Amino acid sequence: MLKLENVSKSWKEFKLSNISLEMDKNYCILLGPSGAGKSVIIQCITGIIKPDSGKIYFNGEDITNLPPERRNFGYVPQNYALFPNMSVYKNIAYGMKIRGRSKLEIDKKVLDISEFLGITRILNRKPLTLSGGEQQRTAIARALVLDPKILLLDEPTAALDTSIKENVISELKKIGEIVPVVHITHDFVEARTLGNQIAILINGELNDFGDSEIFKTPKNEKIAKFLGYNLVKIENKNYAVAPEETVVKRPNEVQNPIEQHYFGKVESIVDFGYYRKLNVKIDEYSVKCITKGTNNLKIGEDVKVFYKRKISLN
Amino acid sequence: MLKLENVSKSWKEFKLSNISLEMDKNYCILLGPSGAGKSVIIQCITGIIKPDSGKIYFNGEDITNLPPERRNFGYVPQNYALFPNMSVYKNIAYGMKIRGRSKLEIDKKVLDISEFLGITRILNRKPLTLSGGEQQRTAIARALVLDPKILLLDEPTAALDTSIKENVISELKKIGEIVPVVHITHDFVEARTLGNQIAILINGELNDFGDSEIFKTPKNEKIAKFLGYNLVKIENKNYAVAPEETVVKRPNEVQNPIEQHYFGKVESIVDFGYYRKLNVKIDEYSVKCITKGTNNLKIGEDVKVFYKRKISLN
Amino acid sequence: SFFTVFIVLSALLLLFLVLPLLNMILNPGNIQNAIFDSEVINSLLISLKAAGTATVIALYIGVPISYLLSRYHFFGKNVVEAIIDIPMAIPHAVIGIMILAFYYGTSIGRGFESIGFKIVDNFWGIVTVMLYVGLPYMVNSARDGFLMVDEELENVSRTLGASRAKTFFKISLPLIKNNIVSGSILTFARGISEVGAILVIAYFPKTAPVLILDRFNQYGLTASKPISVIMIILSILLFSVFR
Amino acid sequence: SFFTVFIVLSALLLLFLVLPLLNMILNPGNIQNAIFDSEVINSLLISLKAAGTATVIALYIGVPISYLLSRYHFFGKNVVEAIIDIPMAIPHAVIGIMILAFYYGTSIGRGFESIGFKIVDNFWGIVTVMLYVGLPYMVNSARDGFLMVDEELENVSRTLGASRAKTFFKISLPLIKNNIVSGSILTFARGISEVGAILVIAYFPKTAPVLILDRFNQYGLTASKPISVIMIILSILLFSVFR
Repeated sequence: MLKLENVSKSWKEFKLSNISLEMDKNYCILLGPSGAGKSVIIQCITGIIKPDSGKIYFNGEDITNLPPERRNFGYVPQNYALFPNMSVYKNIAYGMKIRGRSKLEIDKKVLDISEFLGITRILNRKPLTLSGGEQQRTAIARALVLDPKILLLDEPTAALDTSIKENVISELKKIGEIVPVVHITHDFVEARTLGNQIAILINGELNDFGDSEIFKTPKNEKIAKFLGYNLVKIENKNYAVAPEETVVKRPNEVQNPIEQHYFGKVESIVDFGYYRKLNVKIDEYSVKCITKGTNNLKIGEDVKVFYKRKISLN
Repeated sequence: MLKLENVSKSWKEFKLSNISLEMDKNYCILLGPSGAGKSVIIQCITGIIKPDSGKIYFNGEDITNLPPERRNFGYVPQNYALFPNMSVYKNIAYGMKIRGRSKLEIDKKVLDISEFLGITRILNRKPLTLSGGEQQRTAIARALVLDPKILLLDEPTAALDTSIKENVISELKKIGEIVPVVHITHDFVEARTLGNQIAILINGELNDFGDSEIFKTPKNEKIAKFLGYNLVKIENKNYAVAPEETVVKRPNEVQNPIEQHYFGKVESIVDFGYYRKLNVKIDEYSVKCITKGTNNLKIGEDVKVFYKRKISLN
Repeated sequence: SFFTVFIVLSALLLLFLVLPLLNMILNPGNIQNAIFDSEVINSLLISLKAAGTATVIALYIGVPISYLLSRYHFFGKNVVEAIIDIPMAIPHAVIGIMILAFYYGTSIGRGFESIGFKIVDNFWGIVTVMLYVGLPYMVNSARDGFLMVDEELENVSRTLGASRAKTFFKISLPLIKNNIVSGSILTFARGISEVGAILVIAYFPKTAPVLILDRFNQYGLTASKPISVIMIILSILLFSVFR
Repeated sequence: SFFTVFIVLSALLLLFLVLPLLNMILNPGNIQNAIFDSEVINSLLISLKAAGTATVIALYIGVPISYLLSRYHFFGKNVVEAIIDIPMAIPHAVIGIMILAFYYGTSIGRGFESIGFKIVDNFWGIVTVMLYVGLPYMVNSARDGFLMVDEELENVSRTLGASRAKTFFKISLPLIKNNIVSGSILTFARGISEVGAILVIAYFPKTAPVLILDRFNQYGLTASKPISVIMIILSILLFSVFR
């Protein structure tokens, strides 16, 4: 559906190098740390900024030089960018008014989309009086009311309270069923939960592209590091070990002494309730391990660490 | 050591009502949602703002009207408030210069504390060139160099990247061993990991005060809600159930049909990797459940939910 | 203490600024006479008309450049910004000399003269001066406004189907309404306040400030007070709207 | 298109503002004569000395009130702020009349006169006018500065053992150094630029702008050009430092 071909762009402090990417008609996640250039990609797709080189195709048509107003891509920026002088209703109706649709048609469509997103009762309010979640729904409604060919979401949960984040993720899943979505984020949870296709972008370069399997098997060291894996060296070979795929035990608790294990010392513990994160010093490396919340190891204790799974990084 | 007696204060949009609290010489956490008035308490302790009524005692002495410059309490605000026109060294030395200490003494103490906090190599830099973590260490060093009677930390990790948050928590644990700390936060992880004494503050009122057991047994509905418990009604009695103390199974997987269980339908799933958060609709309630990351339930599936532990909330 | 010294100095400053104004308003002299003096009325009308004309022109040529300055970075931008500040940097009397010298000393100036655009002792000379000294206020107000308008609003408007021009008129301009109003008031106020440059270019037709100086020189303080009080009231009204 | 229209209007504005200045600098007339003309030199010295004196006074009485305004909320604060803006709101010629009427018409004014503080046709009259018109610039610059200084810096300084006064002088004031400098330049520039009020209060000793008008009236445009060019250069130098 949407295809980027060797897109490069320098923009302010960001730099995209030679991005090629073909997205299907589903929920696509662009995942990367902040500063990776994710917003630049989305702005290139909207047409607000033009790539320095490369082409963008939509359904086979070259749209690289098409101005944004002629693409009909829905765009929801990180801060939502609601028009502050217009009511929620007028925000949503804006695009249809520009297109000269009839009052009747506008009214019907605005009400439909508001009902779908549960914002009917705030239609007369001004954006500044809304909560973060309401602002976001309004911005999404404003885009969706035009039946966009695609919906572009820039870090949709970054400006929201953590308490409503999980609801929003579930909402976005529903929206993904009615329109193709490109969603950029630095949040693994969003990527895991929502992404049918996931692209990993680090330092303006595309590092991996695939389905949620890419979380399970990082292709190289850079990705493994970004995804939070431990990088360990065993018999001169490099492996990635997920913190949750380790087992930490007191030496006397070990049942099966045949399994390969490593001696270490607990350096620090952070208690997340349901689970705990330990840093265990093994030789001179610090290995992150996740244990159950009921584990009662203390800082300074000697432990044995097992790796349930190691991913070889040639 | 530090004692607040019926402290009340209205300050900007915040309001403290009648706070009484006695902190020992250890690591105290004031936990509460944003807007609960936590900062107002800490500012009252520093002496920057005066309570409208009530008294503050330190080691038995009434310090309610003592100006901040005569308390010698270390204060590290949320944004660190480093003096932007001074180098790191001068920031740390500021308090000693004000006290008219000798150049030699200042030099020695600044170097000692910088070594302890690992910031020796940035002493000549200006605050604006520092990373968040370095700024925080500088602010802590600036307070600690005066051997304060107590160290007051206002949301010390709020302005930091999540990636270094866990390290900072471990550092703070070390600092807590050399000076009594009062640390305000909205973060349960910090509270669980660091707090010897924990006070829960909601809407300017003190709701509970104790050790980390208060996470396990919320005293009332308000606290249970704040701590993320499910509030459920069973046979007309109210209970709090922790999301991690639930078990969600497919009906056919249930082994022991004698256990009390509830039928529900999975409404939404958020995938955190190591674990997943499910919302399960039971009757008209939505119950948050935490399951292992390997669980493969889908949205819309019918399930049975067990509560491993229920806390009765009269 | 520290505080007391600060409060005393502050009080001193406030008295210094407010007492002359209070004294003037409480002892305005013979205002009635002034109101029925056709020369006074005429001078006020000329001041208002010239300042109003200058403000409208400033609006049309000032807003476009302030939008460009707030949205684009280009080579020589700081030179452009410096040029806009010229009228604020240069003493008023000198501005009059500058404009007059340009009018008489260059072929462009003579070109204007030959097509009948006169500035010396002419209403349009007053407008020219007022526009010259007022433009920076208009441009700076509008630019401050545009800078506060989040560019993402314009971006979103374009993705919603509005062209660049439509976006400007439907989104950007309405959002800086307040800045346009305050820029206009400042330009207008700067205009009716000007006297140094007007004395050089157009002693006639007399604007209100010129008439005040004229009366003061010919008949003394008492004669100039009533017109002054009228100007004070007018200025204060303008500034209240501004705030 | 949309863009072209904007660029054309912007170019028009820039030419309108810059051409008179360029013409003046390229055709300055006989500057050499002006430099050896003792009346010119004297008038420049008087302008500089008076504006400098006014700036120093403005510094001492303007900074304290700007600190109070930036840190405290109190009843009547908006009245205080309005008073500070008086000199910006009121036409310059009227300010001269106001100050003169106060000096001659009130017991406070006569009190000053009786202790020998003269303003009419006196150096101190010029200073008084320049202080009056310049104060708002000093206060507003310093207040903007103090508002940008995070109050937590002052709070932390106090927890580190510095009293309120020490904190002001060691933390707050050094941090707004740039605002103090630009406030001073603006006050100074406003002072040397003033002419309307000075014409009323102190025609003598002649400041540079008064001399420019004087020469223009007596000998015409050519005679006033060289002094004007000197003033232009001075003003541009000042504003370059400001930026």
